[in-house]
Amino acid sequence: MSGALHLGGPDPGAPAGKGQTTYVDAIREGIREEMARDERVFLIGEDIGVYGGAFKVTDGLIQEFGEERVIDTPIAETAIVGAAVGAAMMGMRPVAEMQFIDFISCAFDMITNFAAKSRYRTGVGVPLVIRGPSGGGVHGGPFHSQNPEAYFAHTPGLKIVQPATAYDAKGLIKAAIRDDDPVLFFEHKFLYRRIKEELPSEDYIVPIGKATVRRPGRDLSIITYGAMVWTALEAARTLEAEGIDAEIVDLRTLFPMDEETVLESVAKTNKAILLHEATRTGGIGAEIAAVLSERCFEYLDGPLLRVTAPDTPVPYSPPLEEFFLPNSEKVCRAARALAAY
Amino acid sequence: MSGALHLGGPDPGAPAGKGQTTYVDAIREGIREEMARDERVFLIGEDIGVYGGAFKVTDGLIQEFGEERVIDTPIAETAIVGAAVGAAMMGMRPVAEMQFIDFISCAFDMITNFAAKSRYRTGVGVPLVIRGPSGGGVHGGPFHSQNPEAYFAHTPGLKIVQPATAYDAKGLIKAAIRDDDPVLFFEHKFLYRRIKEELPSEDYIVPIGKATVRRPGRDLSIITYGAMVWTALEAARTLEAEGIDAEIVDLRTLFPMDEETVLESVAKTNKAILLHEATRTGGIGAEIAAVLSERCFEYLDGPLLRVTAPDTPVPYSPPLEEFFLPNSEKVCRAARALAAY
Amino acid sequence: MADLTREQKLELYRYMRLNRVVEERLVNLYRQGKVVGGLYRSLGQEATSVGTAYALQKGDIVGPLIRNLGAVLVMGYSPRDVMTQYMARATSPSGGKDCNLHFGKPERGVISPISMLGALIPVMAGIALAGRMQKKDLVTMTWIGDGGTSTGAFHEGLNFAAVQRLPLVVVAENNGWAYSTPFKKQTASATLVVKAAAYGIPGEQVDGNDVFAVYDVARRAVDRARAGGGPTFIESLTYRMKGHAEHDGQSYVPKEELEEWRRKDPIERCASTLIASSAATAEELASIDQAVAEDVDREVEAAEKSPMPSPEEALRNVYAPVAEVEPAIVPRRS
Amino acid sequence: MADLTREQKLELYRYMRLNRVVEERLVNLYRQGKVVGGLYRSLGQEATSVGTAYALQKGDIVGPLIRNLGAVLVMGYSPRDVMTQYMARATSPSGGKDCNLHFGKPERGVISPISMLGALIPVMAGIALAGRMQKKDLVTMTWIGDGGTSTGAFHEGLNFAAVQRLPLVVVAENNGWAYSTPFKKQTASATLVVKAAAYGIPGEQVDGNDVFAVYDVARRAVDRARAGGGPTFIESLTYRMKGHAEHDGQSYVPKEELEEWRRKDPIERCASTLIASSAATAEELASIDQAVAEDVDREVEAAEKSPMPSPEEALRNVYAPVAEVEPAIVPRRS
Ligand SMILES: Cc1ncc(C[n+]2csc(CCOP(=O)(O)OP(=O)(O)O)c2C)c(N)n1
Ligand SMILES: Cc1ncc(C[n+]2csc(CCOP(=O)(O)OP(=O)(O)O)c2C)c(N)n1
Ligand SMILES: [Mg+2]
Ligand SMILES: [Mg+2]
Repeated sequence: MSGALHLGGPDPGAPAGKGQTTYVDAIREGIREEMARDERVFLIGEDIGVYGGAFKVTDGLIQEFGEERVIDTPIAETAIVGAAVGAAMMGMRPVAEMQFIDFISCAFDMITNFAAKSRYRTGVGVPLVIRGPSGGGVHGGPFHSQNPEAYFAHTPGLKIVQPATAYDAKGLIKAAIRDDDPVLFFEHKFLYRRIKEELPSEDYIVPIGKATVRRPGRDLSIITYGAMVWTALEAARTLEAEGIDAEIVDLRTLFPMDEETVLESVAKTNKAILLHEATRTGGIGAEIAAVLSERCFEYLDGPLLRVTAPDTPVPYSPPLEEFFLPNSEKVCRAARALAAY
Repeated sequence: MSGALHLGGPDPGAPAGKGQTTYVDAIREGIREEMARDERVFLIGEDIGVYGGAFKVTDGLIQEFGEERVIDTPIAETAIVGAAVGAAMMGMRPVAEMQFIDFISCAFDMITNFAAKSRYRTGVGVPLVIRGPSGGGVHGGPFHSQNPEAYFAHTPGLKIVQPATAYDAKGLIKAAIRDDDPVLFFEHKFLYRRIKEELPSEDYIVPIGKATVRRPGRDLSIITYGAMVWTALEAARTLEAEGIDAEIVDLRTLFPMDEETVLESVAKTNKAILLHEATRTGGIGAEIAAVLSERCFEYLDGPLLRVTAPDTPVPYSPPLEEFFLPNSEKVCRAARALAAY
Repeated sequence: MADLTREQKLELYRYMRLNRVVEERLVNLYRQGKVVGGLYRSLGQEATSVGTAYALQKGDIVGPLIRNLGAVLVMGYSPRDVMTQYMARATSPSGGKDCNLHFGKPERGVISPISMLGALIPVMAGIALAGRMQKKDLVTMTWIGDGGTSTGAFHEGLNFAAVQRLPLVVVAENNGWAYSTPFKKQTASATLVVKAAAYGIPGEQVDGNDVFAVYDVARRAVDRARAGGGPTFIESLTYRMKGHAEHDGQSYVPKEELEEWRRKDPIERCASTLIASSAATAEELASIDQAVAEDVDREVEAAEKSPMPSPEEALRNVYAPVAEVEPAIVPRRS
Repeated sequence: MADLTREQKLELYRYMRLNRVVEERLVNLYRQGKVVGGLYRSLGQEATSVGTAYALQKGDIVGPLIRNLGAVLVMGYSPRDVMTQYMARATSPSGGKDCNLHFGKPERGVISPISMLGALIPVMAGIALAGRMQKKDLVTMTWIGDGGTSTGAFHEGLNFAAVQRLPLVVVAENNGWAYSTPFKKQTASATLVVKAAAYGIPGEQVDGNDVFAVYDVARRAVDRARAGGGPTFIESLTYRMKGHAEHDGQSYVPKEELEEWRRKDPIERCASTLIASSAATAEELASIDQAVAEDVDREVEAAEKSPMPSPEEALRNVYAPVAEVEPAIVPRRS
């Protein structure tokens, strides 16, 4: 994955300038503010208290809000999510951490059958947030690098978000906590300390269900989300030099998807690359392709190209993982082919 | 879902003629033959022994093969699949039953992380079959009607099959048992006793990874699988009377998908409907749309239309479930629009 | 049963009778093809559902399984609610979205189960946790079968509840069978109650067909929970007198076993205890039966009249209306 | 330790020393940035891994966790295998596909764990089940942390193994901590060994820093399993002398506790026992240390020379080569 990350504004490569907030701090800030403004909000997970979480996302919160609102649990993802579901039914606003998002597999039943279906079956809403570090690029191997978002985007009743910037990380976690339905908040561990930006001092949220255009362009659209937004931006700079003007759409919310923003972009550029770090088959890219070929067919002047990880587990060794992960070069190759189409 | 089911050959609506085998009996026959020819094959699950399984799929097998090879377990899907994974690593050929496929959610971690990734990580293959009744149409409610196949089609290392006919049910279960990798075998409970056909007396398998054309047609392709194949055929008969000639592709294997057969069909008809009973977003239809808009773009003369269940849990009450499920009328509506396009 | 008044004892009797009569009517409706899907009986287990739930007070919350009809009635849902559920009507508590006893709301004191066994235990722990955070005087109770104790969710949920000392009472209904699976194939432990030790919580075993004994044990556990003593695990020894569901002829069950347990019928036992202790006369009990039968008949009639949901309802209530999401939005700076 | 020869006792000592020295070298490589990803220590726990695995015989199969380096060495994997794993080399047992101790093959007597704690227990039960079906003389052993006992997979797997009376020995390593979580936040039970009762199997508790005591307990359990007596659950009382991984300074651990346990170092204890019982002289042990150090240095050198995998390997081995699928195909009749 790309080392230097640029998203306009101050160069995030530079040492944290005064007032600069990293992605990980932005998430913590968002949680802190929501805990301060709403006593119904509490945290539950493994090693999130005294230790502050494996990635320090919840660092300091137990000191500020106490053990009652920052609950260290046994190693039991089904209990963590299940207890959060019960508390949410009672009107609380639990935020459950998966130490690594890979372990969400151990709570799959609780999430997809209990949390997701409760409102529909019984009218009892479950205002729950489940968050955790996803993604590769840090040589974590097959069980500390996964991107499981697509599993959950096939589950009606859930909402799926994945922020690409510190601004969105804070705005989306706050929106997720205020949301009346279960929201899965996928953080990208590669971004935690690699990006930062200045954040507004006033209270704000980034609405769930709204995508944004990260870079306007004429020639083709790159529809993506999460850390791959940075990969797309890096590719766009390379392509620009070659005279290819790429528009970049950051979905931010994967489900329910902001189809209008996607359609608008592709209706303008008439070509699209679907980019994600998750493996290819059955990924979010497939859903975007379906939406475009269903609702935007007349506007398409070229095939929809997916740039994704191949259909394998995430390998551990650096040369293997680099080969596995999408990168700006792979995006550029697809973009050149598409532009020439 | 359609009551009368026709797939050429003898009318399955008619009383079981001599030599006619139902879908459920075909699965049992396939398992029986494999257990007889290969002592490594054994069954494990809840109430599959003396009781013969909730749907009697394994009826009589404990009498024939004994308790050692037909193992009744505690209520513990993770233990069932986990034990099967371990036995498979030792060269056995376990066939694990989920009493209802909905309960596969309780073994999600074991399937997607242990079974699916073992060969890649350690070179140890896991020749395991997990089977169970999926699908709606019998008013089973949100937890006895699901179609979870797409969750697993996003998991490299797994193979996903779903038979539509008694012939395929027997041929695919036999192929699944002989396969050296984990195969998820999704049965449709609505078909168990509603369809039957004469089966060859000789040993045969239906190869995993091969789709088939159920009905040749010129005007558009309906890409589908499982019970929806019958819905598509019913629709095709109606459409035929209206002068619309629909081709029907039965995927049979959902992952890895037989892209060639799909592409061949759509390259000929230039239009496609993607039909499945599972909910819309992130379903198998999305993946087919991605494949077509990526590899078959030049041949498309119309949008790719998905006919699926809407994005909700499966409701229980008959009027709700009928409204929820795809049916031939919904397929016809889409086909007319597409034909006129 | 020291602390039970005569009225309360008769009420226990009445609830058990109500439980049974509602099911008998459901069987009729089932035979008439009016029940949509399967029908699950609790015949012979009424004392457990009724006796345990009766130990709770207003404001407490239960998480019943599909055989805990008695508990749902004690918590105040009506026979009509249950009938309309089984007939998939629009007026049922789930509006036809889900089946049988899959319904409930915290404010009604009942949390709906999902079918996946064990899943209710962590969720009920969460209900109890919220109650504590909200400074509510709230005790939670849930049930689990002998089969359900084998699930990972049971283990994770009860262990978490114990660590947190949550006010949760878990009643394990050992009725000898899990569908067709006998106890000895479910666990190698001689009893279920021994499993309490694994969680460092008190365990009690009780004759599940003696409603007064069940009440006493449950009451102790509920009082302990209310006093901050944490969870209790109760094993109630009873028997499943019918098949797993109506379609199941339970051919796998030894006839003698059924015979033996038929003699332990909890309602008859309750009746004779009441009469022997002259808490009630046979006539009084007969008139209770009479009244229950009439009530239920009225409820059946009403339930049968209630409408099916309209198809479009299938699309409603997957998510909260957007309005409910808090507004405060600052647009992203460009 | 009655049945141990002098050579065997020295071998136990040697394996513990090997375990520790391999980790010490890994720490150097880690500091030099040659270890890819995290490094997990078993400092202070060597007696448990080594003493338990040593009770097995050829043909038995273990499922180690990432702190069970000692067990992996006893089962015959080389220090080089471990070094190349940690350095993500092509020549490592997993070929660079997976990290640290995530490797193994049934024919090598080791099953690779996945990261999800508890998952190995049902899988090892399945290994034991297959062994029985295949009429093999096969005992299986796996380890679980105090934290791992809270998982649903642990519960489901051990309960199943107990019902089936499978030859599975489960060693619970109670080292006081699960990452930063102390025992008392993990379970409300006073010990882990009490959890055996829930499964109706024998439970034994042992001083996990006394390699001979560990061996004795493990040996009893292994013999019982081999004789058809089913699973045993062993709680080994030990302590995690380092953080969860090298990056973790374990600031949350009370210094006194560390001090106390440092005095219980399993290798030093083994040494003094051997010398006190004049099974060995200090010189003999010193020369063993010497030999181990030299071996490991050679292994490090060799490991450092071994190549990284070639990128395209990332795409290989997701599925079996199609050839392996049995042919016999009759084409579908039209
Ligand atoms: C996780 C899970 N697996 C399988 C089932 C299917 N199932 C429904 S009820 C049942 C038997 C339950 O037995 P027990 O827990 O003893 O309760 P009882 O029926 O005796 O009241 C089974 C296996 C389920 N509901 N949940
Ligand atoms: C199911 C699951 N959840 C969370 C984790 C993350 N995790 C890795 S090790 C660990 C602590 C393990 O503690 P313990 O079981 O006591 O083993 P120890 O590290 O003490 O050897 C945790 C929480 C995991 N590996 N698996
Ligand atoms: Mg039972
Ligand atoms: Mg530990």
